This record gives sequence, structure tokens and C-alpha cells, in this order.
Amino acid sequence: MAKKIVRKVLLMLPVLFLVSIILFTLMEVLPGDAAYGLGSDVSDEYIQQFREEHGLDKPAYVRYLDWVTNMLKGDFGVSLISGLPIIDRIKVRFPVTLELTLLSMIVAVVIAIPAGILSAVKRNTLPDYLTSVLAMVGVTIPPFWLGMLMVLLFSITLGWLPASGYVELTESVSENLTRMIMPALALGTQFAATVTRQTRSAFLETLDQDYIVTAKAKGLPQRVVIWKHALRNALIPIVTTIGMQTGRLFGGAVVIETVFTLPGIGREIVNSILLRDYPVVMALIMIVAFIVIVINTLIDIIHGLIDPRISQSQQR
Amino acid sequence: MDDLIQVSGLKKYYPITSGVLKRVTGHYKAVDDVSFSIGYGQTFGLVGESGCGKTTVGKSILRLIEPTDGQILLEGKDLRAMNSAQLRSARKDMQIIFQDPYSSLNPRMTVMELISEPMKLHNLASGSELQDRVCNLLETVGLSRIEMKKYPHEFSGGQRQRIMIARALSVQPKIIVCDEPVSALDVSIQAQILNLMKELQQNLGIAYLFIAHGMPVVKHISHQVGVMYLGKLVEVADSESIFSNCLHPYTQALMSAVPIPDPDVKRKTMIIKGEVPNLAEKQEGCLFAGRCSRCTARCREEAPILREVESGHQVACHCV
Amino acid sequence: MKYESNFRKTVKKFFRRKLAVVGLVICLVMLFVAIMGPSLSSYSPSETVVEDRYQPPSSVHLFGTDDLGRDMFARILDGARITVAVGVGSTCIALVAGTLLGLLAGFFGGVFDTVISCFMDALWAFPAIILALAINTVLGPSLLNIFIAIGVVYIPDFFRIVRSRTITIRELEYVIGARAIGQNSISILWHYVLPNMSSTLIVQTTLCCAKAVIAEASLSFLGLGVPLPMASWGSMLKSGYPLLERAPWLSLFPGICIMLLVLGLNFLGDGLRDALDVRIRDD
Amino acid sequence: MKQETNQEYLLEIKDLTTAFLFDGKPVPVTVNVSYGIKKGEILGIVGESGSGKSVTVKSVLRLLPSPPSSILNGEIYFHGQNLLTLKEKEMQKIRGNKISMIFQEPMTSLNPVYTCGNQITETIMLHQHLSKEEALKKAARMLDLVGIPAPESRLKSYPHQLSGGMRQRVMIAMALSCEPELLIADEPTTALDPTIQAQIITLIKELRDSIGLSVMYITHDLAVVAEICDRVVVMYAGMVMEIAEIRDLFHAPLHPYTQGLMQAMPRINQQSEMLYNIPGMVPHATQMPTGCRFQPRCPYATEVCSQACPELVDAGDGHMVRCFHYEKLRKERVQNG
Repeated sequence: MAKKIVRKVLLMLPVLFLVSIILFTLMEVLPGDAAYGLGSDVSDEYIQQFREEHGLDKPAYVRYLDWVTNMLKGDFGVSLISGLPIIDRIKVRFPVTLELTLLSMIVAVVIAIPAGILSAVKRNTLPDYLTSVLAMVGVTIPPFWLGMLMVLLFSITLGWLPASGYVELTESVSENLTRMIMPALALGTQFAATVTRQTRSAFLETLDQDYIVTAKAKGLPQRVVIWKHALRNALIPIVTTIGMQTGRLFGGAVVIETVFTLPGIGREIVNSILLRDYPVVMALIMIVAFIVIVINTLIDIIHGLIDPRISQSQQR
Repeated sequence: MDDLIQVSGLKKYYPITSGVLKRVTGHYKAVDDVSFSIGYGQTFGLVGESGCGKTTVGKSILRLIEPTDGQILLEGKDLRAMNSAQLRSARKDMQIIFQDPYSSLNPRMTVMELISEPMKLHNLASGSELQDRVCNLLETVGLSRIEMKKYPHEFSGGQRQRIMIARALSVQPKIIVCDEPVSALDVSIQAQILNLMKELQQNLGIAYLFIAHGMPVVKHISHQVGVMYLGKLVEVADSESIFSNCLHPYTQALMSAVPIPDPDVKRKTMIIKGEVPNLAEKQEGCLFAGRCSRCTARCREEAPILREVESGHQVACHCV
Repeated sequence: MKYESNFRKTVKKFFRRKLAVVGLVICLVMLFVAIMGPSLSSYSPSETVVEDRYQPPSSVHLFGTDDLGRDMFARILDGARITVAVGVGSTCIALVAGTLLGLLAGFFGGVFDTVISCFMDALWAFPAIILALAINTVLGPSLLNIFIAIGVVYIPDFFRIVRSRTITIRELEYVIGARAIGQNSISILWHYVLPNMSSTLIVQTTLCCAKAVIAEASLSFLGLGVPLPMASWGSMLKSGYPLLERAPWLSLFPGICIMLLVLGLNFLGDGLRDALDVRIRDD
Repeated sequence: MKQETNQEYLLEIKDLTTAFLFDGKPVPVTVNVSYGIKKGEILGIVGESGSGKSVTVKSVLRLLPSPPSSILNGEIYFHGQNLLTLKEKEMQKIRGNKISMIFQEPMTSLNPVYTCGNQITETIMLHQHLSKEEALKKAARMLDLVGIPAPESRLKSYPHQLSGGMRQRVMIAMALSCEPELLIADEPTTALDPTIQAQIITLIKELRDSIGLSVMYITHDLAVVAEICDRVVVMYAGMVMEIAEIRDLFHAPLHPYTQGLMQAMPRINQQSEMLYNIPGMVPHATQMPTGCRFQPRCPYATEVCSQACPELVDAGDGHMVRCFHYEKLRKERVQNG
């Protein structure tokens, strides 16, 4: 098992390398560099000086290597606009996005997995139809529009919750939560709906397997058949879905943070793109991609823990 | 030059990897030094239990699996030395039919397309001649020409196997490799297909390499039988003597395991004890030694080679 | 492709599912609207009437009017064109590129497969919207570039499915049999492998289309979508959001339309999945 | 036609008709199936695919999912109780305890994510209310009984670490762990290699002799039947065609189908150029022929065969047969010696 984990972790490296290459190339082919964003009312000398200062006059591969080695040292460079170290901004922004995604994930998983199981076990009954319809709506509703509807209902019409702004968790837990609950729900709904649907179909498939018939033939009550024999097998595809959806969660966070004006990483990326502050864009996207890759690797490792066929060395 | 196919020293090794970097640490010997030959219009039966490498032998002969080593001569021509164009034209002479009639026919092609495809590919016929040939082939395998427009899923397992045979016959091959062609069929259908195959052999003079795990079926259809155990041929003999006078302890165990459809015959089943050795590890001596009742010290040290003990009867065992 | 004999069975099965039919109808209506565009309304989507600003929905202005006095119904008809075009266009790009790469990687394996798979994993690691944002920024604002930006994002989706299906089909006996009769690899890919994953592809295409529609709406909502003066439903939501309190209908109707289209595509996809599922239908 | 249950039988199936949904409509796949199994007997149920042999025995334990299946008619008596009218809770007390079952695919019949020990002790703790330690001890004894070496360490193995033959032994150990009166074996050796098949057959015979187990042995292979069974039920297209003692069946089959099946088998101790073959194929449940279901493929078929379906009748000495012409078959055999 330990060997497998090491292997999985090592396999992250080429992917990370490619991610950095793709990202660097994308930024490289952008029309104009950062100096271009300074505007037309600055002197040519200043632009020249600016370029030298930020190493923009060096060849691409040198800049790539500089960028990567600095990142490995924990130095993400400085913002072109503010001149401040990016790492400081990450430290402020990252917790917001992390709280948002974690919150929506927890809400989603706590609701979705039981709902999916209920739906599968009570197939073709009212609870199944209700869950399926809700899940379908959840999958199809654009998260940011759901956020808008929530604002319209809970903030504008009912006046229960503030529509925007952010209060740090350390400042006031209740204030923080009243501002985070709507974004988390808006972001988590699609996630939850997808996991519900996946849970349902994974369960239905598992309930069709031979070993379920065996379990029934042993005289086990329905409850044991489902919660012991079916659940652990069905969890394998469910965990995969959760892993894949996490990536989407970060993408969704970009839009949700804009809707609710939360100062997270997503909004920072959008702003930086608009301002052409490329070092910030690259650093932030790299961090998000890194997290997604780590989560996917974790999912692989969890698979091994659920399924003994993966964790133990194969025998012929 | 009296043999249609001559296989000598055929080997197929799969690398075994381990560790974080997947280094090759050994070889899994799926087929290890197998030699036999098949005469024109003859059937060579290959029996053995699952994982013994019999299917790998069949596919290697057609180079559907690239062998690691060995020589395969088709009418004296070395198949392994051929380039892809030569091989393509040589494939006209060799065909294959499979066990599972449900996965062996492309579900998106009609019977007409399925049977005419090989002929079109080798430019054997076109236009109305092609149509006529397909009709004839369908008749030969006992289907009617009305079926031509249908798709495989509209047929039962036995009928699909007939379509497969018609497809194989379409290029007038000299040999057909039959990989467990009747194992998935019901008893009554199995008899129909076996009879059809025998008839075709008598009328067209095709040779078969017949691969199966069931002794009675192999014995019924084959002229010669080869018994495989863990990638090696342990005994080769004509089908009558393999039943009446089998010499290798493994063959004897295999024969004694065949149930006899007569309640009055009480056979003595030889139960093979012991574990199948792990082919991924390096093996010394005879592979059957650990499970053999007649095992001697020599068996554990020296691997027996296949040698002729009687005319046309080869055995790989020190004790014979 | 050869569906003839299965065709009727599939159609029958499809139409037995009410939701699938609903999905089909929604998709057809949306397509019709997208093709006909504003000609279905007596108002022009760009005509501003100052005295008619902020009209709530009524019999005169079915979906109300916006801050410039433009008729929302006409604007939505106009926006359908962009939204549907982006959905279809970017899906086509993802479909063609993903399928091609997936087929080659899955069929030939080896170093090519390793490199492409790794590259796809890397693409996959970028959250969809962020990658589309980045690509779109690089390419600059234009409709075609939106196609490409969203299309590229969904290439790994197709790639993964096609690659794994190809690996499965590659080992099936009819493919081995095709090589035994002397077929070459290209022919096997085209006549044996591709047709046998067509149902999977059809379903995946429908579902991808739905995802692309949401992605386009998100991009436009962030102000990085289709360039002005073009307006998709997403960019209408963007301009409607600050006016949520004053004129909620500006945010409601485009959102409903997006959801309806995505719902239709999902119903259609699920229906097709059931109707085309070869495993269930065969025997 | 209702009568007292036959005291001779441990389990008796009466007029069982089970249907499956085809295109939304229930179509019977077994029709009026009746047979019984005596204590300590190994009863063979033979038939080709689509004969309804497996559906019948799965109905006994009520393991068929509903929908798509439904039992339209019939009773199944076990110790005088009709299993089909029992509550689910009561049925659970019978499954795995009084009647257990093993399946065709040992590869997929064990849950891949739990150890063998876990899966065996689970049954023992459920039905016999033993503690975990006692159950483990008993499970080890059971593995030993079915001939698995080093049972204690095998209890910790996951199914994928065992070979097919070993898994089937684990399945048998699990099925026998609560000392059931009846074991239903649904093609237990079909997926196994010949030498492993021989081992499993020997094991089942030994168990019958040592613990007096009754076994319903479902197979498509007449040769296996000859090896192991005391009595045989031959099924075709959802109907019982013939029931006979093993010797009667092999020496004097009275149904043309049984006779055909025997002649269609290649035999290792006989040399023949061509095999007898039964023309045509097994009809699909939705397209059953009129009259006798075997009539389109039968060499003895006459006018009457296509008009009415023959009853299952006693042809003497409890040899039951469903054919209008069984006397003719008997005469022919006498003439041919």
C-alpha cells in the first residue's frame, strides 16, 4: 500500500509540470506583456525600466525556470499593479474560498449520499421521484443564477440575510455564517445533485450484483444487505464523482464569489485577468490546479482503502 | 513439406513489473517453448485448463499476439519474418473463430457485410458474384439467404457461430483456429456446430486448430490432441491413444476428471492436490512436480522435455 | 451509421419515456427559436424606447423591458441564437478533438497514449471556468474564440470516455477477428471501434452541450463572454443583476431560459442513454 | 387439484408458474412446475438455457427481484409450510439457515470488499447467535470441512486472493455453516475447470454421505448428473418433461428430448463420426409453440402433439414423463435390445 501511495504521489509531478507549462504558455502568448497594461501615458524609458525590473526582457525558458524555482521556494512573485508580494494576498484570499468550498461540500455530501441511497432503495416510489426531480433541477440550474434567486428571495424580498460582503470567521462566527450560507448553498446545489444522481445509479448497479443475491440468500435482513454489502461497493464510484466534482467546485466559486462579492481567490483571478496582472493570475491558477490534483490523488488513495482489490498487490 | 503448419519453440513472455518505477523484474511465461505441427485437412486439438496458454498459442499462430520467440511456418513460409503486407495476404489462408458468439461479430454490420468483408478486402469477388458467394456460404453453414439483411443481435448463439464460420470460410482458408467455439453453446446446439465443422472438413479439406477445455469435445473432433499445462505442451498423441493410453500424470488426472454420462460407470477421480505454481516466479524442474504423485528428485531439478515415446506419441515426463 | 434494424426499437423505447420526449420538444423549440431569432417578435431587440424603461411583464411586453426600454422577449429570442450557437459549437470542437485523440490514444497505446493522457489530466486539473477564462483572455473577445475556449475545456471529458471505450472494444473478439481477416488499423477504428461507441458519444454530446451552455452563461456573467453588442442569456443576467431589486424580471427570464434549455438537454441525454443502452437492449 | 403434501418430500414444489416482464407484459417462463426432493437425496435439475431450471429454484428462496418477475401460481412446501405465503421476516430465518444456496459464478458471488471470514461469520452470528470468537472458530471448522488448507489464515483472505475453485469452496462452507437441511446448487461447477469440477462434485457427494444433506443440483451437463444425482428432473422451455431415478433415466429415457440430449453429447469412451443433433433451437418465452413445447424439434411428433400439451404422467415406478408417445419410445428400445 505504501508503495502505491508513493507511486500515486510521484505521478502528480508530470501532471503538475504540464499544468505549469500550459499555464505559462497561455500567459506567454497573450497579446502584450504586463508593461502594456501600464497605459499609454507612461514614457518609453519607464516601460523599459519596468520590463527589466520584472525580468520581462529575458527569454521565455529562463522566465519559466525562474518562475517555477521561485514557486518551489514559496515565492510567488509580486503583483504588477500593487507591487506587493502575491503570497500575502493568497494568505488573505485563500481561506475565504476554502471555507466556501468546504462548506458547500459538507452540506452537499451530508444531504446527497443519504438521498441517493433512499432513492435507489425505494426505487419507483414517491421519495425516489421527488429526489430524482430535485436532483435534476439541481443539476440543471446555473449556480450563479440560483445565487441571484436566493438574493432576490432572502435578501431583497424577505430581508433575512445580507446579500454580500464578508466577515472573517475569527471576527464573528454567526456573522460569517449568515454571509456564507447562501453562497455555500448556491455553490453546493449542483455538487449535491450530481452526487445524489451518482449515488442512486451506483447503488442500483451494486444491488444488481451476484454478491447481493448471495447476501440475501444467507438470510440477511434488507438493512444489512444495503448498509454493509452494497454501501461499501457503491462508495467506489461515488468517491470518484466527489473527486471530479471538486474541481468544478473551484470553477463555480469564481462565479459565486462575484455574485456575493466575496473576497476569495476566484474573484481575485477574474479581477487580475481584467487588470492583466499576469503574475497574480498564474500564481492563483497554479494553486487551484495544485489543489485539484492533490484532491484527485487523495481520491485514488481512498479508493485503495475502500477496495482491497486495488490496495493489495495483484495476484494472478 | 507434408505439414500445413509447423510451430517450433513458440514462446510468449509477459514482463512483470514492480516497484514505484515499474521496473521489469521477471517474466510471466504464458507460452513456453511449444512445438507441434498440423497436416492438411487435419484437426489438432489443444486442451488444458484456464490460464494454461492455449488461447495465446492460437492467437500467436495468427500473429494476433506477437510471439516473443519461435518459428511459425505456414506451408514452409515463415510467418514471423513477414512484413505487414505479406502477412495481410497470408491471413487469407488462416482464419479464427471465437468462443463467445455475442462479442465476436461486429453488432453494427449486417450478415451480408460481415461475410462479404473478407472477400472484398482480399479482392476475391465483387458485385453480383460477391452476392452469390455470400448466398452459397450461408447455405453451406445452414442459414437461409433471407437472413442476409439482418444484424447479429437478431440471431441466437448457435446461428451467430454459423455466421462466424461462414465469414471464416469466405476466403477459403487452409486452416481455421477455433478458440473454444462450442463452449458457450447448449448441448443440442453444440452437436449441430460440431457436425457442421466435421462436414466442412470432409468437403473442403480445411485443417483446424481446435482449442477447448472439455476433453470429450476435443476428442470427438480431433485427429491429434495436445495437452497443455502452464504454458507447456505435456503430451501430444492421436486422439484415440490420448484416451486409451495417456501417459503424462497431468493428462491422466485430466482424463479422470471427465464425468462419464453413465450412472453405472463408477470412475475413480484422481484429485490433484497442491497449489498451482506461480508462473511469475522462477520455476525449477517440472511445473507439475509439486502436484504429481509420481514426483521424484529429478523432477524437482530438471524440467522434462517433450520426447517421442511411441510412434506419434510425445510426452514430457521423466517417469514415462 | 447502421441503426436501421435497431432504429425502430430505439425510437419506440425513447418515446415510451415522457421526460425524454419533453426534453426533445424543449430542444427542438430552442433550436427553432435560435434559428428564427427576433423575427418571431414584433419588437426589435436593439430598439431603445426611453419612455418604456423598466416595464414589468405585461401583455404588451411579455417579458417586460430593460433599463434602456428594450423589449426583453425580443432580446431573449436574439440571445437564444448566441447561447445555442456557443453550446453546439463548443461541443462540436470538444467532440471532434476529444474523440480523435481518445481513439488514437486508446487504440495504439504506448508513449503517445501516456503523453496525451498526462496532458489531458493536466487540462482536467484546471477548473472549467478558470481554464475557459484564461483561454478566452489569450484569444481575445470574439464568438469563435468562445467556441474554442469552452470547447477545449471539455476535450478531456470526451477523451476519457472515448479512450476507455476504445480500450474495451479493442480487446473484443470482433476487433481481433477483423485483424485476423487482414483489416488495417484505420479501417478497424472507423468501421469497428467508432460505430460501437456511437451511443455513448451521442449521450455524452447532449450532456456536454448542457454543460457548455452553463459555462458560456458563467463566462458572460463575469463579463468575459461574448463581446458586445452581442448578448447571450448569460450577459443579460450580468446586466440584470445590479437591477435585481428594481427590475427582477431582467434576471428571471434569461435564467429560466438557460435552465429550461439545460433541463431539456439533460432529459434528452438521459432518455437517449436509456434508449440506446446496448447492454439493456441486447437480448 | 389441491392435495395433501407428500410426506416423503423435504421440499415440494407444486404447479409453480413464474413470469417475467417482456416489453411490459408478464410472460410465464416456467409453467406448472411440480417436483419434490427427499431427505438425503441429490436431485438433479437438467435443462438447456431458457428451460426455467434456475428460475424455479430461485423462486424457492424468493430471490427473484419483483418486478420484473412475479409468481403467478403455485405453492412451495417446506416442512408443511408454504414458503410463498411466508412473511419476509420469516423467510429470512429460513434462508441460509434451513435452506442455503450456492451459485454459478464463484468469482462474483462473494463480496469483494470483505474478507471470507467476515462473510462466513456474518451468517453464523445471524442464525446461531454465536459470539464473534465462536463464529470464527466455527468458520475455520467449516473451511476445513470443505477441504481448504490453513483455514485460519484463509479467513483473513479477500475473495480476489483465491482461485475460482477455492471461492466455490468458501461459498459451500458459508452455505453449510448453519447446518441447513437443503442445499440448492445452481450450476456450481459450470464456470470451473474440469479438474476443479471433479473436486467439487466429490466434495458435495461426501457431504451428503457425512452430514445427510439434501441437495438440489442444477446443471446443463448430463454427464455431471450421472456422476452425482439420485434422481433427475429434466426441464425444457419452462416445463418439466421427465422425472426419473438416475438409472431409469440413463438406461430408458422416455422423453424424446432427454433421448436427444444424451445422443448429442460427445462421449470420451465412444468413437463416433457424427453426433445426433436435435434440429432447431430452444424457443423464446414469448414465442412458445402450440401444443407440446418440444414438438417442433421432435422426431416423434404427430398431429396431436401440436394440438394439445401432454400431461406429466406416471409411466410406472414413479418415472414421470410429459409425452404422448412415450410407449412408442419404450417399445423401440425393447426391439433394439
